[in-house]
Amino acid sequence: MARVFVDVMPKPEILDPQGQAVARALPRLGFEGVSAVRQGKHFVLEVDDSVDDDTLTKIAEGFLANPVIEDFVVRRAES
Amino acid sequence: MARVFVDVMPKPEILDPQGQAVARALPRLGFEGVSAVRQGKHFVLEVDDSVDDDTLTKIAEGFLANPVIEDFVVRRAES
Amino acid sequence: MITFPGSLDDQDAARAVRYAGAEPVALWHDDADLHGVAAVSVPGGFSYGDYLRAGAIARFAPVMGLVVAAAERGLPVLGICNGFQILCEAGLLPGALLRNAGRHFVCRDQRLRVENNGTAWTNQYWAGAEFVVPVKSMDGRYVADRSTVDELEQQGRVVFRYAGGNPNGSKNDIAGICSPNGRVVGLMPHPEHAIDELTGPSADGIGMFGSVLDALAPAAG
Amino acid sequence: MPVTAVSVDTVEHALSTPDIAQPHRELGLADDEYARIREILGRRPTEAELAMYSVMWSEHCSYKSSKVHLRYFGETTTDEMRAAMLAGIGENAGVVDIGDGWAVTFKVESHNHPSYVEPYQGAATGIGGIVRDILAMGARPLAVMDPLRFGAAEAADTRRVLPGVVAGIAGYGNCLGLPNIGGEVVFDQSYQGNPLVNALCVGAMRVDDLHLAHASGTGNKVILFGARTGLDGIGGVSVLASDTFTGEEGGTGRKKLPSVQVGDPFTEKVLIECCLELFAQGLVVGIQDLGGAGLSCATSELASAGDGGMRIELDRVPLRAAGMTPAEILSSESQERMCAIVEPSDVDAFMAVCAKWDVTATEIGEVTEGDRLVVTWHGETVVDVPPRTVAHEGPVYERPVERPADQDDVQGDVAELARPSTSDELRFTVLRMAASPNLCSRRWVTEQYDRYVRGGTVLAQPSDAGMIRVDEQTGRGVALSCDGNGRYVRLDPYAGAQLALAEAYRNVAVSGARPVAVTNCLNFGSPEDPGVMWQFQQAVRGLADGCAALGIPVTGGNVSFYNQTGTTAILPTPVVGVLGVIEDVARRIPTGFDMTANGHVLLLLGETHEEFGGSEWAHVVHGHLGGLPPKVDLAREQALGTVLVAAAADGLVSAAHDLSDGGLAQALVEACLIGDTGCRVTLDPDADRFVQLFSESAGRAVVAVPRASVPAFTELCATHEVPVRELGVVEATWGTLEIEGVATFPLDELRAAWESTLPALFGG
Ligand SMILES: Nc1ncnc2c1ncn2[C@@H]1O[C@H](COP(=O)(O)OP(=O)(O)O)[C@@H](O)[C@H]1O
Ligand SMILES: [Mg+2]
Repeated sequence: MARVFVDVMPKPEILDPQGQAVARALPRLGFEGVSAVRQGKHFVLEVDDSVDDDTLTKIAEGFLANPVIEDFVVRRAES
Repeated sequence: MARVFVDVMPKPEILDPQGQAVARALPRLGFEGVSAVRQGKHFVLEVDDSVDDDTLTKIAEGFLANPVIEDFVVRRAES
Repeated sequence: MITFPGSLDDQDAARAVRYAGAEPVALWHDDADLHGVAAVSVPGGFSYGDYLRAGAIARFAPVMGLVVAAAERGLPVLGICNGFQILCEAGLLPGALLRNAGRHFVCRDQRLRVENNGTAWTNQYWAGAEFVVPVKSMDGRYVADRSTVDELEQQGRVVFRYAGGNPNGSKNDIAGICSPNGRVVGLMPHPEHAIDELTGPSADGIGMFGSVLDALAPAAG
Repeated sequence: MPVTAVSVDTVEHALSTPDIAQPHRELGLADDEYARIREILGRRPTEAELAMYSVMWSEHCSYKSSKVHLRYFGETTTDEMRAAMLAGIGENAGVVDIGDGWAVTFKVESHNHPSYVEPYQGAATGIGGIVRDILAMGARPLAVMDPLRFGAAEAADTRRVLPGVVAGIAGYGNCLGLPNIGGEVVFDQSYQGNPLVNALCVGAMRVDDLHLAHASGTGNKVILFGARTGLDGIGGVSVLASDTFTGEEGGTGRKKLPSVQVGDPFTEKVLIECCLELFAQGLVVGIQDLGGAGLSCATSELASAGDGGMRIELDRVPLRAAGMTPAEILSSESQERMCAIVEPSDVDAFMAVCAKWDVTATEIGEVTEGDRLVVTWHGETVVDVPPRTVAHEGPVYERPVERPADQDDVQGDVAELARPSTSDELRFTVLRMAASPNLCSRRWVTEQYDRYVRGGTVLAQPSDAGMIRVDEQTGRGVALSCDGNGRYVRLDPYAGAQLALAEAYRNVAVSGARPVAVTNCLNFGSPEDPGVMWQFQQAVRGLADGCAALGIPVTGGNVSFYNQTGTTAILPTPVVGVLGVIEDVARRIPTGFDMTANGHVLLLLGETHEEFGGSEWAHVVHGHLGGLPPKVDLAREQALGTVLVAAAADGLVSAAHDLSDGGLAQALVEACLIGDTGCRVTLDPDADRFVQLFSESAGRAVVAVPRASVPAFTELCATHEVPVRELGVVEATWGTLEIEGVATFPLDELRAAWESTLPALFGG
């Protein structure tokens, strides 16, 4: 059993209204000094040891992310 | 300038329909061996060095997450 | 007329097909054949809850494999709203649909301009004609990389454009596009909800369903 | 805590340990209530039993403080009123026979506290819950509505709560494919910290397909289907309806859990289709939704409504979380679950349908001889109770009732408020009112709701009433409106409740539908406050007497107490929903004037008096609340309704809009902007202009009538003694609202004022 994290983010050139909304709201709430925010998805997968990095990449790029609009990063939790 | 990651996840006891949907779909796509999936949000913040961890925690728990149903982790990108 | 778990406007699409004078055939997401239908409409809704990404899970449904294959042989396919998102995820149409620029679900009566009346689904309209149909979606912002968008524009594959305001921030006000052969059309607005004045903002949406019947007529006759 | 080895408190164990202390107070049970449970059982309750009684005897489930007053609805309902009622108070939702073989069921419910804690999920699960209520009647849900109340529009917390609530209602309702056809958005500082999120659902079925929740037939199987059971909102019910938000979960060592649930609209959508297919195939003897109090409620209500007992094997329940105790499983409020009673011979077919829809279904027990509800856990009995004592024979309180000391002062407070008198002042006031948070366009909210899905929506926001087609062949349909004005009720609860009824009734009638039935959601403060109890008692009597006067029954509703911040109660807020029937929806009357009404005559129906107590004008301009609310005359409301319905049937009117908050001025502004067509009106030279424009006298409407139809229409009004005054004419050419001698407003100017308020407050 291993734990895997996949972060999926909108590509830099793609408008991210949700991130922008957060960035705009922070000063109103009295938080200064945050110049930019991007919002994406965070997946936590519990996988058998049989599942290799290759498969994980396939899962991420073939399913969890849409490469047309999103980038992704796969990390195994250090145990 | 520093880059900060905030991962917001539904609390373990809280239903996560999105993660469930992904977990249920994977076998159908021919990916075996993933026993559980949870889906949350991944925020990337660009912050001035003036912003300390305290403030980041406040931002995360007061705004990015609703502590009633979500847990969060704040990480600074190692530079 | 395909129904996935979570499809919502399937009955409405079927009604529109009836109004247009054809017989709607219900297809289920895991059907093993297309029951010999002459055209397929992929309806709106929230297939599988749209949980991962709009259309991301539905695209893998067995019936979609058949639709993709049939489309390559020229079967007319219409994707409305969630159906459009599914066709993009399935690669039948380029680009993707993202969260509306306003971040909210938007339901409004929207003016559309017909940019290409040469497709299997728009031949009953005048080029440049404008009509009002409901748009109602959360992820309706059409995006594609520069070259794809240029290609669509140059090849006249932008079928519909939003007129009088862009409800979701779509590139170039794109509301609907088509495949190179004009047989596969996807759009975010809902022509099936503009088939009579009583329940919709106009009756002009019916033209899309009439168009495909015309497009099929020679083949049929 | 350890996943395994949850030591369970069995009945046997309870007998052998009669006097171990139990946390009944933490579970919200009073000492005497706890004593009564021991008396009923002849021993101490097990942990599971205690959890069960505590949720079921909570205010929310047992109506212990309201029961004695709600009886009055029954007492005032005549057989004549009952005639068209197929199911009434006591069932999941009321059911009305609307003709052509159709039965319509509708109900409104509150989800106030969760929506404050987690606006999105709280509101979303509010929609989910009311939809399951309607589904449990055997009906296909057709549409939803959402009467909402928030704190001051400018308040920071309102900026947190409102967008979340609206997005939650949209996210869940849109994903279910149910059109949202109306509701309310009201701002008042008294709802600060205690928003009101009420949700209404309406559904339809063939008259003979009515499914009442009961478990009869010894040997019939109990099947739990839908989502798995998790640790959601454990103890939620008793706690949510009390003045604290965090839950205790039934005496085990588990850390406190959030009493908020997360909804899964996709699972519910599939559950709906699955249930409808099960009904269609006749595979269901009885069915109950799992809402507040989860399995405790479903099993005890099904069993006590049936003719036998019931045995449940709790260890069969599919779980989402490890190590759940019987008490937790029984009180879990996991959403998107239903419980059905099925004949043994139908179980396979039942399971097949569930499999088709990929819905988890599990046989968890059966209907038994005798009259006990027995729950076992791996073979050991953890619950053995008479179900009626859990579901229906909970405590009943005669709470002290006392007219608040300050009631006279409030009613006597008729301060001389400075009024606009010059034309400029009046002009300015019209614009200021149109832009005020309670009167401005709701578009920022309603644009987030799908009103088209299902293809049967004939009228929706911003119309006075929502209207949907029920029968595609005959065109028969229903109209609905929800209304309530807490300020009126504060000034006079009895009259205030009747004014809410009158407005909803009028909203339905102006759409051309004949009002036939009433539902309500009574949002009040703490029942332990005699003043609040008085408001409640007065409101119930006012509403019941009002329904009797109008001859339409209350078919169901919901009570929400403990709506307060600290010890300050909200404005007493009964939300009244009226259902109307229209033989052919093509005959509906639109709210706004449009091009096709150009040249049509504008008539003002009803009488205008100087009535500003609790008015929107006093609130907006002076922040004042005092005096008496407008007078109610239900006979006149009925006459007005009769005229409008008849006129609609005969096609005599091209538009009709009732006068309510903001008076005539606001009604004209709305009618012009909704249809994007102007008009020219002349006020009565012999009466005060300000009073004519802004008074909120009840029983009024403005209608547009084609010149040729004016004689017939005025004739109709005469027959029913409805006062008519010619007001002016629809004027499509100029794009202005002209009030002669006062001002001429370009529609663009009005629209800018009316449309920009909510976007400015809550973002573009
Ligand atoms: N929360 C809401 N959801 C849906 N529709 C709403 C909501 N709030 C207001 N509306 C709609 O906006 C319109 C104006 O609301 P309101 O002024 O309260 O109507 P009325 O005064 O006729 O009761 C109505 O059609 C009402 O149904
Ligand atoms: Mg009204």
